[in-house]
Amino acid sequence: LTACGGAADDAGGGDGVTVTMLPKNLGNPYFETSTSGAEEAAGELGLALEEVGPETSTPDSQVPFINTSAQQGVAALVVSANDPRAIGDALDEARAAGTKVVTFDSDTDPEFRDIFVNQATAEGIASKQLELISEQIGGSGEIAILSASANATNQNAWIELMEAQLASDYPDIELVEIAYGDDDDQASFDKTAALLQAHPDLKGIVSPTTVGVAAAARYVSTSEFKGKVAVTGLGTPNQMREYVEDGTVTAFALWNPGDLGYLAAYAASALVDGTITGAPGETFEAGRLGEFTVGEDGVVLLGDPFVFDASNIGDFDF
Amino acid sequence: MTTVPAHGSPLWRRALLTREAATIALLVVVWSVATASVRGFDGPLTITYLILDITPVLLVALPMTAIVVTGEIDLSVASVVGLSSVLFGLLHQAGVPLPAAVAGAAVAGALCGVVNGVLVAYLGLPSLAVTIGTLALFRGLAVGLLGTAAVTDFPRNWTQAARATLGGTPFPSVTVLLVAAVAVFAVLLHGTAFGRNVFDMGRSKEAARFSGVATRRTLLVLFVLSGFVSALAGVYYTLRYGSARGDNATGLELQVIAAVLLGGVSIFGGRGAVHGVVAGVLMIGVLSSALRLEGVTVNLINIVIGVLLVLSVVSPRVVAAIRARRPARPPSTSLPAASPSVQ
Amino acid sequence: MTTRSTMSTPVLRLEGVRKAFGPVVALRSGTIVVEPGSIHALVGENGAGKSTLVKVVAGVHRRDGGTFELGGVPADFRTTAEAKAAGVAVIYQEPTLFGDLPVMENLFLGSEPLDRLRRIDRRAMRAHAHELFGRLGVDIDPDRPAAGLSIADQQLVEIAKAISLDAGLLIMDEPTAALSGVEVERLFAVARGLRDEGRGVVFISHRFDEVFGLCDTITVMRDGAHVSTDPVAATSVDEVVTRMVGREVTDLFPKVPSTPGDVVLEVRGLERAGTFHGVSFDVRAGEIVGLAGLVGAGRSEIARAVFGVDRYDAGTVRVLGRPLRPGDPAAAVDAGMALVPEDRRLQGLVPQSTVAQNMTAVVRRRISRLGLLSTARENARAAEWTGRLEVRTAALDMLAATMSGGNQQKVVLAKWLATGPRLLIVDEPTRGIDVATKAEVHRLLSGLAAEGLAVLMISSELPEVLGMADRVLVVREGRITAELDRADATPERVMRAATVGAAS
Amino acid sequence: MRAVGAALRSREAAVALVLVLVVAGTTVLQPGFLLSAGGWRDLLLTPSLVAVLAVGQAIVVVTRNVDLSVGSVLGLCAYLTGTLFAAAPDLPVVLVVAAAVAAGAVLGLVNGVVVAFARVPALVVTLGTLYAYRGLVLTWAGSDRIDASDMPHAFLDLGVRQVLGVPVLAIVAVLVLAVAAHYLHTSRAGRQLYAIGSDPDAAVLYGLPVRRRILTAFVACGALAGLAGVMFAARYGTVSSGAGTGLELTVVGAVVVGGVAIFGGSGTVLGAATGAVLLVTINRALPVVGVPDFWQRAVVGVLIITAIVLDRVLADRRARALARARDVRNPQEVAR
Ligand SMILES: Nc1ncnc2c1ncn2[C@@H]1O[C@H](COP(=O)(O)OP(=O)(O)OP(=O)(O)O)[C@@H](O)[C@H]1O
Ligand SMILES: Nc1ncnc2c1ncn2[C@@H]1O[C@H](COP(=O)(O)OP(=O)(O)OP(=O)(O)O)[C@@H](O)[C@H]1O
Ligand SMILES: [Mg+2]
Ligand SMILES: [Mg+2]
Repeated sequence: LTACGGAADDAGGGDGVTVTMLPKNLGNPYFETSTSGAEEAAGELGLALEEVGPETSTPDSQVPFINTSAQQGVAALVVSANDPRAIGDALDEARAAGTKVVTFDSDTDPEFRDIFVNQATAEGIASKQLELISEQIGGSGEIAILSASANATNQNAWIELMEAQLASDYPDIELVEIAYGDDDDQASFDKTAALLQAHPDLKGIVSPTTVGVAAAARYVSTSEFKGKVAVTGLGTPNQMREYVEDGTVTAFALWNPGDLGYLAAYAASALVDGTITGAPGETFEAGRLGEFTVGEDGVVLLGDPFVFDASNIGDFDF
Repeated sequence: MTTVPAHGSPLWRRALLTREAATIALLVVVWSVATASVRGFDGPLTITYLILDITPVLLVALPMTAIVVTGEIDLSVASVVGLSSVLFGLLHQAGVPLPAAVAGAAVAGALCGVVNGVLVAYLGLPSLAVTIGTLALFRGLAVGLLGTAAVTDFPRNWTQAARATLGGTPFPSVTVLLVAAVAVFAVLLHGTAFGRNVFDMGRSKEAARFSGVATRRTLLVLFVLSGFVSALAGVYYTLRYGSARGDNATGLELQVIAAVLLGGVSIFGGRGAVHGVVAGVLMIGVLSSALRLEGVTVNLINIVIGVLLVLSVVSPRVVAAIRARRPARPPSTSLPAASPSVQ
Repeated sequence: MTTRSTMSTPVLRLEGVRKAFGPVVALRSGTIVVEPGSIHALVGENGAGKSTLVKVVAGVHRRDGGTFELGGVPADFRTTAEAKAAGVAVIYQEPTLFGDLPVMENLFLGSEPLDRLRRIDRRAMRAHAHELFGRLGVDIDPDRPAAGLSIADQQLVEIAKAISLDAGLLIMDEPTAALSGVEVERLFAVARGLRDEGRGVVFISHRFDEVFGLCDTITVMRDGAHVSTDPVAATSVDEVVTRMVGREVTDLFPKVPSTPGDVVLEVRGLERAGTFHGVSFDVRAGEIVGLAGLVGAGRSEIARAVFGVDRYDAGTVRVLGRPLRPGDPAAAVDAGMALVPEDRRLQGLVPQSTVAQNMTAVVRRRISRLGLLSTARENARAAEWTGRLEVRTAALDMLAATMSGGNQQKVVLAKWLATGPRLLIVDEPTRGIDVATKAEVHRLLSGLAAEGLAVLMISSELPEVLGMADRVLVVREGRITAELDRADATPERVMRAATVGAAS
Repeated sequence: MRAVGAALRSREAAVALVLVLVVAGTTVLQPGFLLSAGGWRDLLLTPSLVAVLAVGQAIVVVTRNVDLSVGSVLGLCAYLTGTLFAAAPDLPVVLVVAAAVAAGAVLGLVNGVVVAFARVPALVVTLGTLYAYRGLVLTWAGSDRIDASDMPHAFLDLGVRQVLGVPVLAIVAVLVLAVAAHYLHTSRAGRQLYAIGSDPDAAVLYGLPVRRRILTAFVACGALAGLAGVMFAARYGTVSSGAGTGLELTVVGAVVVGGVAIFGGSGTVLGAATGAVLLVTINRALPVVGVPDFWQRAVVGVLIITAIVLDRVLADRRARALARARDVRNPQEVAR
């Protein structure tokens, strides 16, 4: 156990600083990677980092952990929000208790946090995925989206943007259904089956979530649709390697979630030691990633999404 | 004329040697240990969060206690919480003033109770099977009605009221509601003819019916109460977490039942007390809070609750078995008292 | 040929066996010696401990003390399976059939015939079942579920089940209670056959004609203890009855004459499929009407329907001229009706509630103040009635389960008398009650009637009905087959009306 | 003749008929639901897992008990399967399957021992172990998960391979069903399970080995949940600590829909399995016929309630028929 209470008071200090990492849920490889990135940063910064989280990715199950952080008076909370508003009050209370709040991966309304570490702009993510699927299905045909839970903030934002861009830029591609696999392997897998069944002319599935895209790829790779229905989206190389190698998946996108966690931890540390306050224009160093500038609304941008395909997937291990 | 004393044993024995007293004692021990050894547990926020956390569980546990005392069970409560949460959100979204939305949700909850009650009491179907069915049905309606959306734009003053503390104390304002609800149920169950009938039904439904107890109506009332209170818990849940969602409070029923059984209510019906259940709910709340502060994740908390639950029902059996064993088994060849008169 | 010495080893020998259930001593000193090749009657009043003795032998209960030998070997069964394996077959007083299983599986459960692949051979099982039923001369479809069998058929299946075990000792606890004359004769033929094969048979019955017609030895029990054992030939019915009761029978029924008043209960054309048909009768104020019949004739069913705990298909019930809502016991209570049901433990009392709570169960609302009910008020009301009926219990907050049967019955009576009823239905009011209490209960009923209460009394004890009732209604298979005035009600007439073809 | 008539009137047949109607109706709207290679395969494959669980559950429910811990047992055994493969990739598949099934049996044994010997209601015990077993998986797995790459191809192949057009996992489910049905119908012990559920007190009076039988039922249920865990790993290729969460209610629902009385004594494993297939298939059919998948649970709920109400109505009808039959059997020369 880390030493004594009052961590909030000596917020500027070195070794006593505790940071709590609260992903959407535990047991999710994406967040596992982001947490290990944060741990790397914590090691460099001398922070004590503790990961807690619920089993299921719902806002109500995140609240008790935010409360606990407030009780403990941790220096900073790094959270991926399951709902943009629902956890707001709890975050407010934590901030009232002196805790700095960094959101990463999935944001809350800006008023509830100090900094949002954004993996990529939503526009960038949406257009990258559409680019990939359009290429893979030859520019026309039916596609479906397999999302996480129906309430996932970032997924919904991306889907909205994708729908808009489809209407304006891809007139020959028709989005026939949006299904929700709840970031659960079994549900996503079964939903993929249902999608393919319900839409015999389906040509592609876009799944903007790592659990979903892996499940969809696994289903397709073992079915008669392999090679006929394209699967792409946001995935981690380790989960997707097999399907890229067997030809089910040509290419998919993602940022490096490890880097995301790493940057979030640096941002938290910068907030705690007062280097930044979350005001636009402030800058801070983030170790091996270099210098970052706080943008509008306290957003810090990691970079552009990265496309993985057979040529480069061998270079990554996360 | 024989005069029969009212009580067979002194008051202290009757008060201290109960199942409820054991739960309360255990709660005191757990609380003390947590205060002494868990970092941050003695802080001012602990009480606040503890009460906020247990509110929905305790609210739902009260009517559940009465239902379990009759020997039945209501597994659909968490789905009613979810459904009423969704309806509350939808009504708010449709521009209905919030007090009216609360009323709407409450009525819907009561209707859910009517469905359960009619099926169980008037059609005589097993409550376990019925409420597994309505668990799925009500949850399905909740998830179906709100679809992909979540209603989160509740006025800040309402969401904050659900969390605000009573001026200067660590007690959140909802404490008042809780105390009132506990008092109402304690009196209803332990201090009215209705409550006595509820206990009689749990001990012997047939004898209760033969005594002119309206067993069906009583059961219906209890299920409606359960639905109504669950709906209130749903409204509270929505405001506390600031979001109306179809999946709100999923799995709450198991926590509630665990708490009720921990509190000494017999799953066979016929015995239990409100104060025991309050202690049972607090026990789970304190354990979760302390373990979370220790950085123990949900996992271990689940194990602890599960094991505690099994122990709480097994231990009385073991004690009884040991007690029954104490007067040594009779020798198999003792002498007869009277000599037979075979002629 | 077996040798003389093994022949004389008793099949069963119990001496001074004791069994208590908490405070209730059901069996004080049970003694019985059953010789091979004999049919041994075990008689005694209700609650004398006969069934308890049987259950000790059967391995249901473990005795607290005393000697228990089977075939000369000390025995101590912990389960009924052990007893069965040792050659004890029992027909229990209460049928123990598995309603969901077909009749034939009930017959052979655990010893079903198997085919070469060790699968249950249903064909062989069906054939065995037919054969067994043939021996008993009954016609029950072996494939039908046991649920829904009439009481008589259930009893016949129990008998077939016991016979199929091929046991050295067969115990029958009131097997004939629900059977018709023909069926009884068949059963007796089977029992005699078993005796002639050298097996021991124990026969429990309240019908002396059967006991004296079938058995060769008779053991009398009273209050859980052995009273006497004699060859049947060396004793008489009167002698046995005197020993059973322990005193002269006549003072048991202190009937106070009274003049009947207005009609309180009026039942017309009550009908329920499979249970009772066209039941019509009146009960007047100040009158005790006896409802006689065999066990299973449907008397309790009629009472339950009248009171509203059961529904009925057709007919009307009026109390004091006003029609009573069917299926609503609360309405019956409000109309001034009270029912002391036949099964104290299951229906009359809530054994896990306290004495005081039980005594005030029906008047709870009445004794509440502002909707609140305190233990003190309950105790006050209960104390009043424990005093009046001389209920003996250690304290008012003792559980009713801890009381003796007689005192439990008084609690049930008190709970109903506390409502100030106009009509009291008592179903087997003295079942399992000792003689002294029994007389008390009779005095009480008689006194209440004299004060103008209308009483409908169901009893399977003929002397009780004849001794107490102003008028006797006889029920056979759900129909009222006779209505007899006190003067006309002889045992013969009642029995003839109660049985078909039994009395010629 | 009698057998045919009974079979046609049976609950199993009714459920099967509804199932056929659902499949037929959906296929009319969307031919691919049945008439494509994938549709055919998924029709058989998807329900296999729940069907195996339902068979186990039915064995327990028949004895008037219930096992709510099956979802957690499944999770634990699925994770065990993956972990064994990850630790020793060369382990023969059979051995791993046996280990997972054995683990499930042990967890079932724990349930059974507490229920049978401490005489604690199964509902409470298995509610407790539902928490406890899930806690074990969570603690053990932490935030790790087993991915397809951790398991050998030969094993994952079982999840998709077909023999003569029938998926291997469906064959496993059918075998399990056949063995269980045979045991319950033709063995002495199997009939005693029904007797115990029909009337536990009479079973004791009768001298049946009640405890041993209840123990057997729980062990069987646990073992089948373990097997379902293996099937889960093979089919989904990914196992996280949450595998099988919430499945218990679906399974109990399937058993009830399949005509197994929740208070024991009657029903068949065939019915339970058919009920499982029906529930899962309806779940799959709804989105195909255009009902948003959010409404699936509501439909399942309605189905469960319909099933128990129907059971009650039929039982009442039967009881009334029997009562009338008694009147006919004892024709009475009406009272004079
Ligand atoms: N399980 C039990 N618990 C408590 N008391 C019991 C129990 N079984 C029997 N008794 C009591 O023991 C006494 C003897 O009962 P038993 O059934 O042996 O009488 P019986 O002679 O068979 O009467 P009957 O002729 O009515 O069948 C009764 O007072 C009864 O209430
Ligand atoms: N086929 C049957 N299936 C189930 N229960 C039956 C059946 N036939 C009769 N019974 C039950 O058997 C009992 C016998 O009926 P009832 O008790 O009314 O007879 P009774 O004349 O009062 O006999 P007793 O002296 O035993 O009270 C009733 O409880 C009735 O419900
Ligand atoms: Mg008896
Ligand atoms: Mg009767």
